[in-house]
Amino acid sequence: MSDTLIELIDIEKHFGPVIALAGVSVSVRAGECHCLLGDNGAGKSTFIKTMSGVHKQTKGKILMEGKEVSFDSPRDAMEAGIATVYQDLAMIPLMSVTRNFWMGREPRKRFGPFKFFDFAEANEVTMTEMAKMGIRLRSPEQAVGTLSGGERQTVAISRAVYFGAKVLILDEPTSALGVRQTSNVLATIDKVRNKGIGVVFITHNVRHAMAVGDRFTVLNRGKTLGTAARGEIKAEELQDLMAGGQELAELEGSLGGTV
Amino acid sequence: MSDTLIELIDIEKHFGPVIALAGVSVSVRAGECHCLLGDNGAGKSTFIKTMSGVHKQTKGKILMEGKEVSFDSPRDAMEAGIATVYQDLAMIPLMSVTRNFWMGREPRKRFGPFKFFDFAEANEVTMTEMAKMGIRLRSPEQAVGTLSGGERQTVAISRAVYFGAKVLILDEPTSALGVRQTSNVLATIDKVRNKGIGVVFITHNVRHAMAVGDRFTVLNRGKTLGTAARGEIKAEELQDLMAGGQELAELEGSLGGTV
Amino acid sequence: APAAAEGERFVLVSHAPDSDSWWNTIKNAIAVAGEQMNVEVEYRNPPTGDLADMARIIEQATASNPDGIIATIADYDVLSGPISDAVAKGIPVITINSGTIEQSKQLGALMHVGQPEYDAGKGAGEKAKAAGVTQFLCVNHYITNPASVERCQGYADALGVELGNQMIDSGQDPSEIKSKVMAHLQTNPDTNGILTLGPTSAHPTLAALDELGKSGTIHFGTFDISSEIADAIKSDVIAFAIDQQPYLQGYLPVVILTNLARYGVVPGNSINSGPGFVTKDNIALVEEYAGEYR
Amino acid sequence: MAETQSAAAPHKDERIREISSVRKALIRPELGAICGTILVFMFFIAIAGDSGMFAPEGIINWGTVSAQFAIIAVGACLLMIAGEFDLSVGSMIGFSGIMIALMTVHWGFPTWIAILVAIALALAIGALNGYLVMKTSLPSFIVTLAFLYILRGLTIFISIATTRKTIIGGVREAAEGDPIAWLFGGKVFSGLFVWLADMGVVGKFVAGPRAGQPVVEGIPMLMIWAIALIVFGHFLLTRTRFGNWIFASGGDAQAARYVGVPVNRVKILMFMFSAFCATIFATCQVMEFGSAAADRGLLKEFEAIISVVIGGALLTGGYGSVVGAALGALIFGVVQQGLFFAGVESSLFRVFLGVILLLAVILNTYIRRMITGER
Amino acid sequence: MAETQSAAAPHKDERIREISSVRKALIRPELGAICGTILVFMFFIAIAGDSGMFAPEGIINWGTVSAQFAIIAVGACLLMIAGEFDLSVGSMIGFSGIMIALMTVHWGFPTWIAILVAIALALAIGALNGYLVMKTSLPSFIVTLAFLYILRGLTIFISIATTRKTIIGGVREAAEGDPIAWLFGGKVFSGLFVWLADMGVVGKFVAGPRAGQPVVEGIPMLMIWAIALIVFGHFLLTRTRFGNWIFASGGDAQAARYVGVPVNRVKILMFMFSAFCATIFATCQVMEFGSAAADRGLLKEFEAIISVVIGGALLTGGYGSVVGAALGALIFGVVQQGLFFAGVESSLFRVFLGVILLLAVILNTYIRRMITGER
Ligand SMILES: Nc1ncnc2c1ncn2[C@@H]1O[C@H](COP(=O)(O)OP(=O)(O)OP(=O)(O)O)[C@@H](O)[C@H]1O
Ligand SMILES: Nc1ncnc2c1ncn2[C@@H]1O[C@H](COP(=O)(O)OP(=O)(O)OP(=O)(O)O)[C@@H](O)[C@H]1O
Ligand SMILES: [Mg+2]
Ligand SMILES: [Mg+2]
Repeated sequence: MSDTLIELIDIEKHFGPVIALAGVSVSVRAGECHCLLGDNGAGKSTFIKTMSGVHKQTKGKILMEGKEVSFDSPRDAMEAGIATVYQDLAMIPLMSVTRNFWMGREPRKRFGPFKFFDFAEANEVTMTEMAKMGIRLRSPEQAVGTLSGGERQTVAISRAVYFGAKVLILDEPTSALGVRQTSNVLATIDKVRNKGIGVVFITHNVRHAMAVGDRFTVLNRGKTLGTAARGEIKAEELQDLMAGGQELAELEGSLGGTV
Repeated sequence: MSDTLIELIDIEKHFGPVIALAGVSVSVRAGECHCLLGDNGAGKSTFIKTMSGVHKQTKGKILMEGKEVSFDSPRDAMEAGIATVYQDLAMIPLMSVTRNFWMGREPRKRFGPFKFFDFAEANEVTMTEMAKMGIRLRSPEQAVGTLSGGERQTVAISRAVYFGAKVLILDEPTSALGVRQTSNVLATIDKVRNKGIGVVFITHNVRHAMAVGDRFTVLNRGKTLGTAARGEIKAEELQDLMAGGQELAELEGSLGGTV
Repeated sequence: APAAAEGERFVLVSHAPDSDSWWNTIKNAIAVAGEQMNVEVEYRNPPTGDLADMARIIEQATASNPDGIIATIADYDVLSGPISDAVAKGIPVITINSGTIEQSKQLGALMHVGQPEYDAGKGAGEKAKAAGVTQFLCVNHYITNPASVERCQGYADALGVELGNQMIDSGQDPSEIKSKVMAHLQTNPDTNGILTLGPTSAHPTLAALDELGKSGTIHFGTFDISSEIADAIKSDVIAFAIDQQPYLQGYLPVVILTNLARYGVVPGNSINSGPGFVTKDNIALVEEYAGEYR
Repeated sequence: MAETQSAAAPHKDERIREISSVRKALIRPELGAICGTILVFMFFIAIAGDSGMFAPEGIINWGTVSAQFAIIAVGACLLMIAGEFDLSVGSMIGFSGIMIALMTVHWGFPTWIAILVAIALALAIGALNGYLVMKTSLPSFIVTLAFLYILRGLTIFISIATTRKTIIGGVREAAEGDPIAWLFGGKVFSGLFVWLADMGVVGKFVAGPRAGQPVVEGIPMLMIWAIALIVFGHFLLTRTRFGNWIFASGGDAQAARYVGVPVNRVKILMFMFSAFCATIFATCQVMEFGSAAADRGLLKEFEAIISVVIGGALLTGGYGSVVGAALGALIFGVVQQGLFFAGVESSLFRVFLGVILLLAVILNTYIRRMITGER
Repeated sequence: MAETQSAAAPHKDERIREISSVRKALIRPELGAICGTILVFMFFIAIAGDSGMFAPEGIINWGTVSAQFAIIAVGACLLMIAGEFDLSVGSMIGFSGIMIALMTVHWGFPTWIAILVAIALALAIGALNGYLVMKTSLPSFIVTLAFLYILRGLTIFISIATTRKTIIGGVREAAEGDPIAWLFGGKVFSGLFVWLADMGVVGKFVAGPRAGQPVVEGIPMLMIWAIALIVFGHFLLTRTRFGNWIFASGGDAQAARYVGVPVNRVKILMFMFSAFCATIFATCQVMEFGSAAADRGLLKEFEAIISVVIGGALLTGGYGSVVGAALGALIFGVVQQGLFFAGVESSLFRVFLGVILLLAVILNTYIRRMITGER
């Protein structure tokens, strides 16, 4: 459980005048769920985008299984085994489930000098993989637009798992989901983790984080406030950290401390 | 506290073959926060859209302070004192804060035979109202696109309050917000409620609901599972109801019951 | 001294869109005349062929105080204002190409060098009538231009038949023109006369006739000359091409205006540059310069 | 990802540089167009300063051309800010012109009735355009493209079917003495120009029947219309409730609808206004020149859109300014006529136009991002 | 509001009617175009069945026109599915034609070199278009509108500056004996038609210089190109990895980028392909007619877009089919020529086109909503 899959050291990222990350270090181990928490604008999305090759860090280095790597595009990161599921942008609603599932990594079949998209195989794999996650599709050609939010999220996760991701990154996968769908996603995270994949899970909801997290890192204004392992920290402390040490006292008074 | 502001009785709403609401009754009292909970697709948004004049119910009636009313457009509902803050569509990012604040109810100044948008007044009111909510604007002409998510949510709420809403409807206002921003919004709900306004609050997060709710109604597949007052129901029961009585047991086992 | 007066600036304003190839001859003519007379001649046209834009260009030319303006009277109504303003400002104006001599006089222009469209069409129609044409096809590739309709109308009037749908709106795409001509000829097999309004419609029509195997069996007249049209005249596919001798419409006004500016001499009458009918008999000379000076 | 922008929020954020207040005062939607206008004028003063371009009749010349563009640009601008656009403007110009000419010359209606009927027709067609776009929620590109063809086809068909011509003259004669025709074709301030000519500021005609009169007879009504429409549009957009609704409808129709803005009404009215502007354009042209042709207005829709875009408006709606569009029209007119004054090969005009358009939008995009915090 | 759609999800939801499987098999992007094609054919068989429209030479006639539309529609279709569009197609046609004619006739290059150079130039311009759109993230409407003007201006300028003409003839003579020129201007299967004529299936000329020859000489290469491009486009789109990337880039560029689809490359390649199709169109035309003119291709961009949209593609990208676009081109061609065969006043063609476009998109929108669960 303690072999580090990926390590990001002192990552800085500037967008013109904006300093989005000012030196963040995080590591992800195989089979753990590492929760990334923090306020709006703390830099969580920026950080994982650096990890998945969308942005190139301004400073700092990324070690993948001990070797320094440099991702120039999301493709590079995917090749290295990093799969990312974004909150809104996971799926293309106009396209079929199969096409979405394989997007960017389509299986191909030789046909003379040509290579074609192998739909027979693609459809079959999609159906089985979705079934493994507990989703029964009407047909693999069904447009993703006809799926529910939770189902879409699951397609995205099972896709990532299928392609042998070593690290799976989930950016606020549960924010728009109902209780049942959320449970589904959390259960999926649990399944994935048990396969030895390292999961990075971003959320604003401390309960969700506490439910599946093995380690917790809190970001604040582009800096990390440290990493804690499960058991070392209580939900309330985490909550305080995430709010950036704000004087929540008076709110709590009126709201009964249940936020 | 017990004078009913609006009462919706046996509301049904069909979209072609889809039956989104199959007879839902809910009432909102002055000064209460009524939480609307339920799974994805349960019909919460459809229900509040019926309430705010976006959709016209297929069956059922709406009583406003005892008198039957019929809303043909969002304008009608607003005139009647129902203000709604939608999750994504609250604000237009390209427009200034003032223009957004007053959108649809611009103050006007006579100038001979013409009536002009009274910017002097509009700007001033905007600044004071925002200040009351604890937001210090650089300038009322600042584009909303430059505000943070929480700030935008607050503009939308303070607008609704300013225009003398009797009923304020909030559709998942907290789902994308961080802990601090969430606390802000919940505190705002509390403030608004204390002014005697009836608040309808939609969320997937039981904690948030428990924090501010006075009564809780759970929707499931277009039907209501009943309304409970604060104290009559525990968070865990609510959670079960929201998930539609699903066998959550096995999940809970692995996840420690903290979802 | 005359030499000191050299370098006059004239502006020629046409109504043709940028891509109208017929006007090349005139552009070439003014280039030749400009060089010979040692004057500067600018060519102006509305890019899309919009006559209202052309009026603005004449106004612009007037404002730039040239030593003379050469303009077409594509539409008397539209251009009468700007042209008479130029005349009133003391700028000598010569009208060319479309329009009539009377209109030119009314505008106060010095003279008109050209050939009215309707009459040209009528001339073509008279020749066709003599050849026994009873039903015809007028291929109009530029139906939104008024002059084009007048040509077809003149042709029809000379034959003494209704224009009706014997004029087709062919568009400017050669394949479409060809297909439309073929379609028309297939559905109206009695058609025995064709009039095309320029190379744009003449070339695809030639191809259409060839493909229909009707080359030479239909009396075919066209406006204007090009090397393809010249070849077709030689091989008896086209009976005649109406040549208004555009070269003269460009060349003469420049020479006349220069001489007016330098020595105050000007001919007293308008000049008919056409209609010249190019037939097999006089094709030899025409051919050599077709598209450039003819 | 609305929520990612909190760093741009006002409060003391250490992670962002402050924008200087001078820069803040400068950045406005029409800034790009203002810079463009200055550059264009400097350029032509340098290369064509002595060609008569800046003499009174030269100014009237490019002024008129710019005014033409401005009239349709105002309509296109408000419509574009309301989130739609109209490719049928050019066809509408041709259609209205032919209708007026047909009614006055061919059917003998009084001119003022013809004009009013043409305007009514245009408003109806604009409303139909808008209604279809709203009802079917198709992109306005498609719907108005269909009307581009339908209207042009009808125009040619009607004019050929009734008069066997695609150009109908004699409108000026028919309009003589009409109570409102001069509103479109006339010229104003003639007295002023006579006085200016006597002062020697403006030249006089030296020959012909009008010898002794000033070379500039007056300000054409076209310009008055352009100015009136610009002022109207500017006030409507920036100073009225309805203007706020236009922005809102274009910025996010759904959000606007939810707070009670009658989005459909706003958009349909803007389609009607755009058709109205096209008809004003057509009427001025017909009254000035005395004839209408079926090909009038070809490609004018693009010219209107280009003016608006040069003026800083956003193609997708919700952002822009009428003043910017007017400056865009001015740039367009000055460049077009200026190239003639400068004696540049006229086929290169389009090349210039394309390049200016590209540069203008790139500049405008940069400015807009600064203003709106968009990424 | 992605999350509101769970009711459409598969599992036993009592709140939604099942869609019958016949209906399911039928609803595909090109369904609208298929219905349209059937209707259009029925219509013309009824009103022009005896006019020779469906005789072999009639079929070749509208087939050629449709093939022309199809060639540019394939390019426009793939580009539109990739989420962009190209208003410079028409100008590109003019530009390529003039370049080929200039090189062969004026500069004396061998025809095959001229064609290859023209294609290379077109690809470069397409790439530039795409690069600018990607780099500036401006809407492709604006960028390609600028190129519409720039290319047309350059075409006219170059042809006038070098040859003093805007129509350059003599290409056919120059191309004689060239190894690849016949690929564009030739006709194939002549033998077959001679045989068919001998069998009496195809008529023979009875008079004129070609008496005795079959009325249909052969299948023009234009049609072969159209079919080849349709087949290529169809396979590329539906059967290959790259096709999936095209859908993905148009459906949601950001989402596609995040899973590793090289969106910029895909879009730029599609701009290049669209320019390539325009050049094929131009080359076939130049080789067939032997001349090139600077005004060729005017408004062809709209015709391409209309074909694609009639064929069921979504203007905003991510959805459509090449077969649909081809059927759209067929409808377009058949209606245009059919009206001639039927003897309808030809200026009404535009009106028909507009109306068909409107009806087609309304039908297509309805079908698409059923397929994609969009609202
Ligand atoms: N492309 C960009 N250009 C400029 N600034 C950016 C860009 N992307 C992000 N930022 C800024 O970087 C900071 C961090 O943003 P980020 O999206 O990483 O926050 P986050 O922690 O994901 O917030 P949330 O919880 O709201 O999603 C913010 O201040 C944001 O405005
Ligand atoms: N305009 C519409 N046309 C057809 N069906 C619709 C429409 N709007 C909503 N529905 C359907 O009605 C049902 C209820 O949707 P609604 O948006 O009210 O759910 P919700 O409770 O708000 O869900 P969530 O928590 O995901 O926001 C869903 O099945 C949805 O697909
Ligand atoms: Mg984020
Ligand atoms: Mg909802």
